[in-house]
Amino acid sequence: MSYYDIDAILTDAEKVPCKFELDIPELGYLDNNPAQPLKSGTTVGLPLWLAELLALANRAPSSADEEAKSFVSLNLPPSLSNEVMSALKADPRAVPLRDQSHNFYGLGTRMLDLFEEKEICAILRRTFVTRAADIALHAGKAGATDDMGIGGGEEFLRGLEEWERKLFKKAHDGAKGSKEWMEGVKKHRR
Amino acid sequence: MALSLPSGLVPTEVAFLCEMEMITIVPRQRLESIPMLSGKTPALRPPRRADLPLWLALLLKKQRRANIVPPPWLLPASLQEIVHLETNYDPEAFSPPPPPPMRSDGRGVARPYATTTRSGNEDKELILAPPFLPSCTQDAPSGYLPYHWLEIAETLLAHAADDIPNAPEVRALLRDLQEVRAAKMRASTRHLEGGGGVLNIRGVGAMELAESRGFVLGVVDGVRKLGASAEAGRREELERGDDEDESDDDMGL
Amino acid sequence: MYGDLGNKLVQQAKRTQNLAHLPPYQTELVRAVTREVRDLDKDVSALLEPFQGSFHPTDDQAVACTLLVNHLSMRRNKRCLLAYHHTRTDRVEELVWKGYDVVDLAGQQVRDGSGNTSSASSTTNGNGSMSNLSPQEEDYVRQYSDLLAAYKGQWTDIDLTGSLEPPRDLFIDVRVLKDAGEIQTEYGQFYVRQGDVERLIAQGYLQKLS
Amino acid sequence: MDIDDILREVDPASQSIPAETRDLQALTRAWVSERSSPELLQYVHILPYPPIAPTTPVLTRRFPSVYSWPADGLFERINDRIKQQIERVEEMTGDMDPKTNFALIVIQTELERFKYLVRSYLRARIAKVFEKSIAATADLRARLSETEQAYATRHQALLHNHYLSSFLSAFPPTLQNLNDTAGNISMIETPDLDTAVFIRLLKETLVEGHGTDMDDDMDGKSGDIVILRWSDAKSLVDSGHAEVV
Repeated sequence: MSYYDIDAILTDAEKVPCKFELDIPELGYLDNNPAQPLKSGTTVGLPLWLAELLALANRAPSSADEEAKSFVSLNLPPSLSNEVMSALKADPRAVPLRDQSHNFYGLGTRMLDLFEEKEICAILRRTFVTRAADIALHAGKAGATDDMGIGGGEEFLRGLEEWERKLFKKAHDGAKGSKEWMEGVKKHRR
Repeated sequence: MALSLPSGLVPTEVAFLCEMEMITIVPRQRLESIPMLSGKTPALRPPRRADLPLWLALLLKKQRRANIVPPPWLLPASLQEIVHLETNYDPEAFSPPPPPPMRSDGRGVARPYATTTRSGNEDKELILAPPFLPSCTQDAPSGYLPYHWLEIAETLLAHAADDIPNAPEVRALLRDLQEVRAAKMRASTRHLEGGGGVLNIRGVGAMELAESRGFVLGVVDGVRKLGASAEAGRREELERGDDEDESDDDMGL
Repeated sequence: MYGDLGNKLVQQAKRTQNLAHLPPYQTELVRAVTREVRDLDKDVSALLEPFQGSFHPTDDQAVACTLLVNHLSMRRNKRCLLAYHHTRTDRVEELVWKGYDVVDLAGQQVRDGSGNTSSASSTTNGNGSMSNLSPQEEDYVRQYSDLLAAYKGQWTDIDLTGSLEPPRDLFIDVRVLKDAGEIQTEYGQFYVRQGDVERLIAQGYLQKLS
Repeated sequence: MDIDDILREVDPASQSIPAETRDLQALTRAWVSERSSPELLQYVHILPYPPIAPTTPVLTRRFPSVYSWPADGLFERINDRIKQQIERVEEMTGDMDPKTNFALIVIQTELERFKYLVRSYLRARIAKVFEKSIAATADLRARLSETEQAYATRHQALLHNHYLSSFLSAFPPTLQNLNDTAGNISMIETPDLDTAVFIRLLKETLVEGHGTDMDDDMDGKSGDIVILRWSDAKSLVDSGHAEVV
């Protein structure tokens, strides 16, 4: 991951559910309630940049026989819920991923780092590759006709999350570059 | 940011590279040797043929100072053979690239085209590859598409169509080739999901590569990132397996 | 919440990546995020004060957690600010490579019609004219231009800032249509350097042959 | 037929490739590699060592001693030749003989091609220097030419000063550095060495690649074009068994 990468930073702002494991007087504002202490057991949606390290930081055990615990325990975000996974399993193309999260796969890889979820991992990979084939088709067409808007191109782009948009752009630029070169050569024909 | 180009050569750069391919010409005028940066050009004496880099051959052609001898693989019969190969032989693989050109070392041994270089005290061989192999000269084999096939063919059709026998048929055969090979390129993405470590696409051409590079590598990298946790888990298990094997050995001792 | 303003900056940076021009510098937003960092730092000092330098995370886990949250928020804001500025300097450098100098860049307005001409958020530079660059960015352009000039000087024959399009058609065939003074009509057809005759072609003296 | 031509045609060994041509081959390969690899490459690892050939031009040839950029001399050599060729063009320009004129067209066209190659190569390197704050690590610094090193250092200082004057100096002192590696993200950027690349095999060789579900190996033939991770390709490229395409 790159420190200055804008997409990585935006992915870091995606929220995940966190359950606090202790009372914290100063942090009521995280639950939109600055006047009150944040109670143990409260679940708050926190951005990854905060959630991940709060979950990973071991607070020191208060007595010798107590095990080290985290400040918060994490849960999977709604975009990786069972419902979404079932829908993707049924038909990867039918889900507008961008509505789930602008950084759907970015968030997914971060969560897979934290949770051992083999099935989610497999579903995400299959989804990515299946949809990539679709992206290649649309982008190739758009690149060769030099038109993004026609044939539902814009509509198609709207449903793509960030990784997919980048992939679309690469496929589009490749098709366009090769077409432009070809036309440039042919212009010289007598 | 000093460079706003994507990683990997784009089509215009590939075309530039292809212009370094050697091609055979028949001079129509005498021309003395020219001291170029990359070495002296051969003196041109009509009708003796000579091999020159494509960009220079085109310059001579445009000035009607020379005609171009199309490479044997670009003749209709050869292209028909390749179309047949592409469609009937293997539905997935590209037709094979030309065999590496060899030449005699004067002592009875056939050797690949290479340059000997020296680093420190040892001689090191630099094996040549396109565009520095004679894969588009009159001596090139027919029935094989070289790495820069599409760029060479299109460029020659654009600037030297009158030197190519039956140019309309050549054009039509090239369209067929482009189509059947594009389908193969698309199909190769199916193998990318597999998550293996090596994928061989022998026979692919430079322009085909330039067009698909960003997308193909994007998919490979995406699959890797999505599978990173699974891969790490697999490696841990492997290591643990190795450790167990070792401890078994220890017990055996 | 802490970090929300920083996020706005990063969204600005994301937008900048997709624009042809450089949008106005977000002076107010940068100031606000910087202020947030200072406030968080003060909070840390205030939280630690009662402990007189002998704070043990074990003894007070709620404080330890609050400190961690503050610390992470500061680091997050730092990353957002750096990424925002980094994206802009990246773009500025690209423009300097293309030959723009500080006068071009500082005088640059939001030119394209689609972009909102948000002159309200533009900064006013020393001369009173509106600029999309911050005064610090203007300095940066000057220093970077000097650096680039020094580096370029090592490769005088190459013209390092020249085109990255592969050269083609350096010379072209032209047909002379009317007498253009120095070019005589004696031969009727010439092979000349394209760059040298572009104007004559545009003016109709010469015709380019394919 | 000129005797030179006859000699060239019967000359058995590869040495018949003139030194100048070999330099173009080396430069071209360096350019393609640098344009196609995810990380800044250490050196132009093809090192033409010109024997005295009949085509030896009237140039002072500097023999390479160290095997790294730019000490191998390739760029100095090419730069020198470009300079001389420009001088030649200037001399020839006065001569209006149509025959000379065509030679001039050829020479100038080739000159532009060389200038473009060197320019694109250097720009591809500089872009990588800027993207990744290479000045920060000694290993990466060692891959730069002296000029590039000076440039990288100065650039890093300019950037840091710019950040300081824009906002960073208002931060608590401990947060003013740009080399923080604490937490789960390092500020020092490194290229992703597992990025996939295309390589062409130049010799028969075993190709091993790490994959997500399994690690593969393959008996590679000369001319194979293979997709694999850069981390797996690098050793093949360094040893001359493969080139990046």
